[in-house]
Amino acid sequence: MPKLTYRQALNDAFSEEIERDENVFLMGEEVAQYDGAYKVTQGLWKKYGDYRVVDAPISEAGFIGLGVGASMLGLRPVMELMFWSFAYVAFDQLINNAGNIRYMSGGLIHCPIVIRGPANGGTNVGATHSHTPENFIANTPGLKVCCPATAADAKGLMKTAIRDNDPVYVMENTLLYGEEWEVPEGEHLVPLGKADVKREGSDITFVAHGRAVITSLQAADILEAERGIKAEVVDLRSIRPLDADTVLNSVKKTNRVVLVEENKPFCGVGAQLASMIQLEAFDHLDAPIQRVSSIDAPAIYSPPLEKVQLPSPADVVAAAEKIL
Amino acid sequence: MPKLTYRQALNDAFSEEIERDENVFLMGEEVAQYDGAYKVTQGLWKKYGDYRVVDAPISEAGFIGLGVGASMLGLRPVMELMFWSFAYVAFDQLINNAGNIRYMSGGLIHCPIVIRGPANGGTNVGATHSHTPENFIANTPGLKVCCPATAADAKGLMKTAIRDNDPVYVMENTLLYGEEWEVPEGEHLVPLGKADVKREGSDITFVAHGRAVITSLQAADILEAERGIKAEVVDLRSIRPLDADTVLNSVKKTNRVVLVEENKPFCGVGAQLASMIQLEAFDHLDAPIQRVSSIDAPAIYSPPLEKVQLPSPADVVAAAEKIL
Amino acid sequence: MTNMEQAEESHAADPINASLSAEEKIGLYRDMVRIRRFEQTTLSIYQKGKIGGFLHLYIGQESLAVGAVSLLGDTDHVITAYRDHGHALAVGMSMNECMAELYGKATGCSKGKGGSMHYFAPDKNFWGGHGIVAGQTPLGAGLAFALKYRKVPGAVLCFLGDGAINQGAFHEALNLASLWDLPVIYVIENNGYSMGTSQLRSTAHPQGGLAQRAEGYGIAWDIFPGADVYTMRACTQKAIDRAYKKSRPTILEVVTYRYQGHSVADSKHKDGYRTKEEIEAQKTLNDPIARFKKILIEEGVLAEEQSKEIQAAAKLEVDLAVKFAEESPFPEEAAITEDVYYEVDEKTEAGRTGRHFFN
Amino acid sequence: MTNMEQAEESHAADPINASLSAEEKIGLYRDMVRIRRFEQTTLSIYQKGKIGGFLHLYIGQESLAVGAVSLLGDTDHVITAYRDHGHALAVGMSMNECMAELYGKATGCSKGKGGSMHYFAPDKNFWGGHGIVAGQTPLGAGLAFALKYRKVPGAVLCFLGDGAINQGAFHEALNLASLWDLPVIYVIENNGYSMGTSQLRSTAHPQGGLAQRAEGYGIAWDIFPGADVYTMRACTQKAIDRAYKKSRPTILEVVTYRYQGHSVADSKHKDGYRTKEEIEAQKTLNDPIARFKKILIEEGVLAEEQSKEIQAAAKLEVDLAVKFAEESPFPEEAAITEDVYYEVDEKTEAGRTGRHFFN
Ligand SMILES: Cc1ncc(C[n+]2csc(CCOP(=O)(O)OP(=O)(O)O)c2C)c(N)n1
Ligand SMILES: Cc1ncc(C[n+]2csc(CCOP(=O)(O)OP(=O)(O)O)c2C)c(N)n1
Ligand SMILES: [Mg+2]
Ligand SMILES: [Mg+2]
Repeated sequence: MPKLTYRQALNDAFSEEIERDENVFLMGEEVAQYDGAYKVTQGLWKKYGDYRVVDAPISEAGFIGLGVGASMLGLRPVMELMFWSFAYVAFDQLINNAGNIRYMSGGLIHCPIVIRGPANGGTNVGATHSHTPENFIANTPGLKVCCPATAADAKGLMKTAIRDNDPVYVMENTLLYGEEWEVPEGEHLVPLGKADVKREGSDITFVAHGRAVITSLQAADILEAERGIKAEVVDLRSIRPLDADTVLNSVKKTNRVVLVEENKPFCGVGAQLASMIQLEAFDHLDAPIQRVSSIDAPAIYSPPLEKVQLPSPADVVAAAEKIL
Repeated sequence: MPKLTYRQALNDAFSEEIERDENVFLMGEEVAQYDGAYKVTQGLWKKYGDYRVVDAPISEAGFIGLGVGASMLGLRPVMELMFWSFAYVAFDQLINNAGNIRYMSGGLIHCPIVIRGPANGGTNVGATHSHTPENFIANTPGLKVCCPATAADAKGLMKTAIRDNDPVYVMENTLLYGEEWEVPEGEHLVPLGKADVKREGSDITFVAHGRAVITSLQAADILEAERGIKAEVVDLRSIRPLDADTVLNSVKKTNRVVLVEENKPFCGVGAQLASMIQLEAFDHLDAPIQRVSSIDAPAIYSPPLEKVQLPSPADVVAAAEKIL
Repeated sequence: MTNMEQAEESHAADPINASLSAEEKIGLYRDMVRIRRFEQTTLSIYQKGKIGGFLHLYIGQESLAVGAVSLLGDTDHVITAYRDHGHALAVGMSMNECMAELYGKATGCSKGKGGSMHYFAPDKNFWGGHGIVAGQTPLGAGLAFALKYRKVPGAVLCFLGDGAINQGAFHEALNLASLWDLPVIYVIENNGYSMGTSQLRSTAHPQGGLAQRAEGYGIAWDIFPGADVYTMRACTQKAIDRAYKKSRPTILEVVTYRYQGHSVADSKHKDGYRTKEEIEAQKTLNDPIARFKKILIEEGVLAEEQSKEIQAAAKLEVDLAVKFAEESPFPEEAAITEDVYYEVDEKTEAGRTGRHFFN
Repeated sequence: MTNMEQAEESHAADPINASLSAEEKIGLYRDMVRIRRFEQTTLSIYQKGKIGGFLHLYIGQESLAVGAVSLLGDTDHVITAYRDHGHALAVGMSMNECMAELYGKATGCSKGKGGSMHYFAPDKNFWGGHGIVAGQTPLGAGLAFALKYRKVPGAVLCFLGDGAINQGAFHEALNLASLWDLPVIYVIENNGYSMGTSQLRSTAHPQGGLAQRAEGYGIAWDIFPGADVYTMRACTQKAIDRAYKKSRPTILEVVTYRYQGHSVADSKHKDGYRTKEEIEAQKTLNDPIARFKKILIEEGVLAEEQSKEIQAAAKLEVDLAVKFAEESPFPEEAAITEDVYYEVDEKTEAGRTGRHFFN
């Protein structure tokens, strides 16, 4: 299998879907002539032109709302938020318009829209630019949200998101854009609602999403190397819909679980998972579920401290050791 | 003790704080000349005039941002969102401005602002008008949030919120505005971060906030009357800061817990509580923690179904019975 | 109060009106009567406690929705705010489905899920019914974007209130509409108040009126009194032509008045933020239905008798709608989690994969 | 590109400039030089990998911050966006604290917590440094509201970019500022681009320029070239007078240019979205520092030798700041959860009640 960057895998997903369906278009700030602030849409404007790849002014409420309106008429807008952090100036559009209109119309309308962009800390851009709102989105019935951790998943989930008939919010990660993974050639789709066991193990389960999956895999390597402990790493991939079965089956096998995320802890995704696991696998738990989240403060700028603030492999190992 | 409505108790809190501190002013849509959409500010404009009670245009991002700016200079704005549902058009102001500015300035600035209004379903106004974002706020370090369930708490928490030097978001409930409770005369302050055991019990713990407290109390009455089971009802009052001790102590006493909220379930407040309780009282739990939340869909309009969608005493009883 | 005098030239002879058949004229009249009667009945059932929630009545503004919508063809679209009953009936939604929606019945246009503020009829190119002030304005631009993307000639009418123009989303939508040449027409239904706040207390604007803010975006605009349905049609048609011929947006400010409170629970609307005299003067001078009736009688198109029949028919239609609504069932409890996700409802592979609901 | 010719009348004789002492004039020059030198050095340390994150350079725009801020007194306030180093130095923040902030050091102005985009100095009436485009604009209105509330005569300068004017929050702030007579001055630093997007591709606006949108709110406005610090001062002073005398807002559009990319990572700024020739022409014709130097030499206020000394002093100051920053410690790990809550930091009763952090 060829190796591709996460960035290139997304770019391929866009190309393929633009070619496949004339209703698909990309829109966002600097996505066209500038090739994207993070070059994720590189070359697409040149190839597909103004009609399919549209630069927007700095008006997230305006253009996201426009995208929702266009999707009601059957277009399939793929809207970039340059950072998911900017979602908060378009939050009404994201939640009330895209999230509620199907329901409030009694199912007469649906919005096949994708909203995407990076949502992560770790790049020294401070608190305003480091939000990870997957928990806010997953809280909202009517919306779907996924957080790919590898290039293959990025491509496969993005293509699925574009074809899905509900609003799907894809949260990427600037720290992964330049990383390479093997990506299957040809049509590659990854379903929403299907977790991926990225590493098999029998002693403890790590559940993670987004870059926290990479962190968890590193932690698993450390545990194996240093103590011979086999951790299973479940990558949720999509948060809503959620593959509860894969999570619960792993817990039932290992009886110990650490939930790893870059979200803030209070009502983060880990909170929901903990609540679900203790309810549905109560008797299988040999120890309390541990959570590793970002340290509970706004994202700090200072580079070495920001590293500390985000979950590290050592943090995951330490959490695991509490229950091993 | 005299009985007051929740509405009047809030109104008294405003009067008292306006009189006490010249930096306190009220602002919001229809709060002044109209006496408030829900009459919570009745008579205050007449009494205190344009200077202290200010009508704002329909520009939540604008006037909430203005309030944050004014608070940086030491004013103490008490801003009404006619519904907390409208927070989403001012979400950047609520999260990034009020929530992050102290941190990003290394503690040089603080924002003594209160943002308040009703956040609840149950009044047949549909999904756009029935949001309960306390979990989003509590997820955000830098912000505080409380949800008073009685008139006395409404008054006491509001006065504390106004005097607090951090941003405090107060979520009221239109269904409670007209209800009466005893309210202590004279200065009455309720601290943030202190839960209230609204009913003592030994067999099971219900943890709730806002109107779900009332629901839980009714459920406790039913359980006692029908089965002689004594449920303890812990009213969180404030979600962040959170009185973890009171919750954990109750659980350690009863060994069984039902978390009740009108939030949506995924990453609702109950998720965070479940995650905390299983971690910190693992060995004290005789059964999985149960959660009762709103049924997981946008708020339905249809009056009888909206009642079903929200947690009822019967729902709480049913959840309790699973673990009794 | 309103920005301009309601005294005005007649637009009866404008081609768009002159070409109307007698039947079509009576149709306009009938639609206004039907809307008013529908609204009056909803008020009374609300007062009887048969329905709840919010109820924002359109009484006094009927000529705006009816006049504008009467100009539309198959590829034109409509979207509005929460004061949406008039627009819904004007686009051809039935009283039954609209009334049943207020009752929260399964037979409602949104199966009882949306309520008064959230009516929809995509089959009639009617996209709601939006509860968040100005929330519909970017969506309207999006509908227009879709027309343009698909190279379908057409126009979008996006209605909003005078108070809505101060929301940021509207401003953003205007810039996009102008920048991208979108065929969208923003119709500001200026009834002088946003809830209990007069325009003077909410909105800084140029001499020419609210719509003149359009100049800030290089958008064409017009302001005119809306009580006369001919005027409404004539002035709106110009904007539609602009949309079709130049794919350019327009802002129309239409001066109008609401007779009732902001919503049913508005104790201050009489001798609170406005005087009884002001309301009465508007009813006397500017009632859309009375004015059009007079014109049609003068034109010899309508007879008093026929007008009575139309009134009676409307009353009957509403009464039947009430009966229909009252006899309709509420949704099943299972309906609460239907219509959340398309893929789940349609039982697709995607809808069956993973957990979608979390109770 | 820019909206207007940079050829312009001289404002040297305007009272606000004529009254400047030689020392004050040299002070203006020195401040511009200091800002440029600071910025150039940050660019080079960024390129050496010593700092990261974002770095939005102000080079080419120095006359705007320096000219405007030079007019302010004790009760005037400043707030801006993420391109904030120029404003920070102009209000009197030290190079040490600014440089250390870029390094993320505990000695930084925000203790290393805010970074390049989030500088603050409330003691100098400087309220940031805001990363979300236009997010500072309602806050600026709020500062002005507080002045008015406290009955303190004063003005607020709220800087923003040309791209920022399309955000809804700005529109809402304008309406409030006009409606409530707030003494706030919105200074649009129009450098012709928002990232890689020219004004033409982002902004529909009237003939007169971006600032003319002010008319939609009944706000006074002006547009002028900003390269000459005298012009900047003269035109801004009029707005300050309006704030003081009438408590009325103003929108100023100041035509300027940034020499560097949008941020340091902007490969397309030369011969991508703009040509090398365009950049060179701006540097040659409109460089704020070169222009002012020439004027001051012509005025006999400054000698070439002195200019060199100023340059050298600025260089030394920056070099020392780099040394200071490099030798400063990073914050302790415990600092991560400090400065989140006032009540916790101050160890008040409130701060000790309940759990505030959740790891
Ligand atoms: C963002 C938002 N803020 C406030 C409200 C509450 N609200 C509903 S309608 C209304 C007044 C709107 O007035 P206007 O736009 O003039 O329309 P009209 O009601 O007169 O038709 C307000 C404040 C809301 N629905 N959404
Ligand atoms: C709401 C929001 N959207 C997008 C961005 C990303 N962004 C940062 S600066 C910028 C361009 C702003 O241009 P302009 O306002 O002209 O200011 P300049 O950078 O030229 O000083 C963009 C798109 C942001 N920070 N906030
Ligand atoms: Mg109105
Ligand atoms: Mg710019």
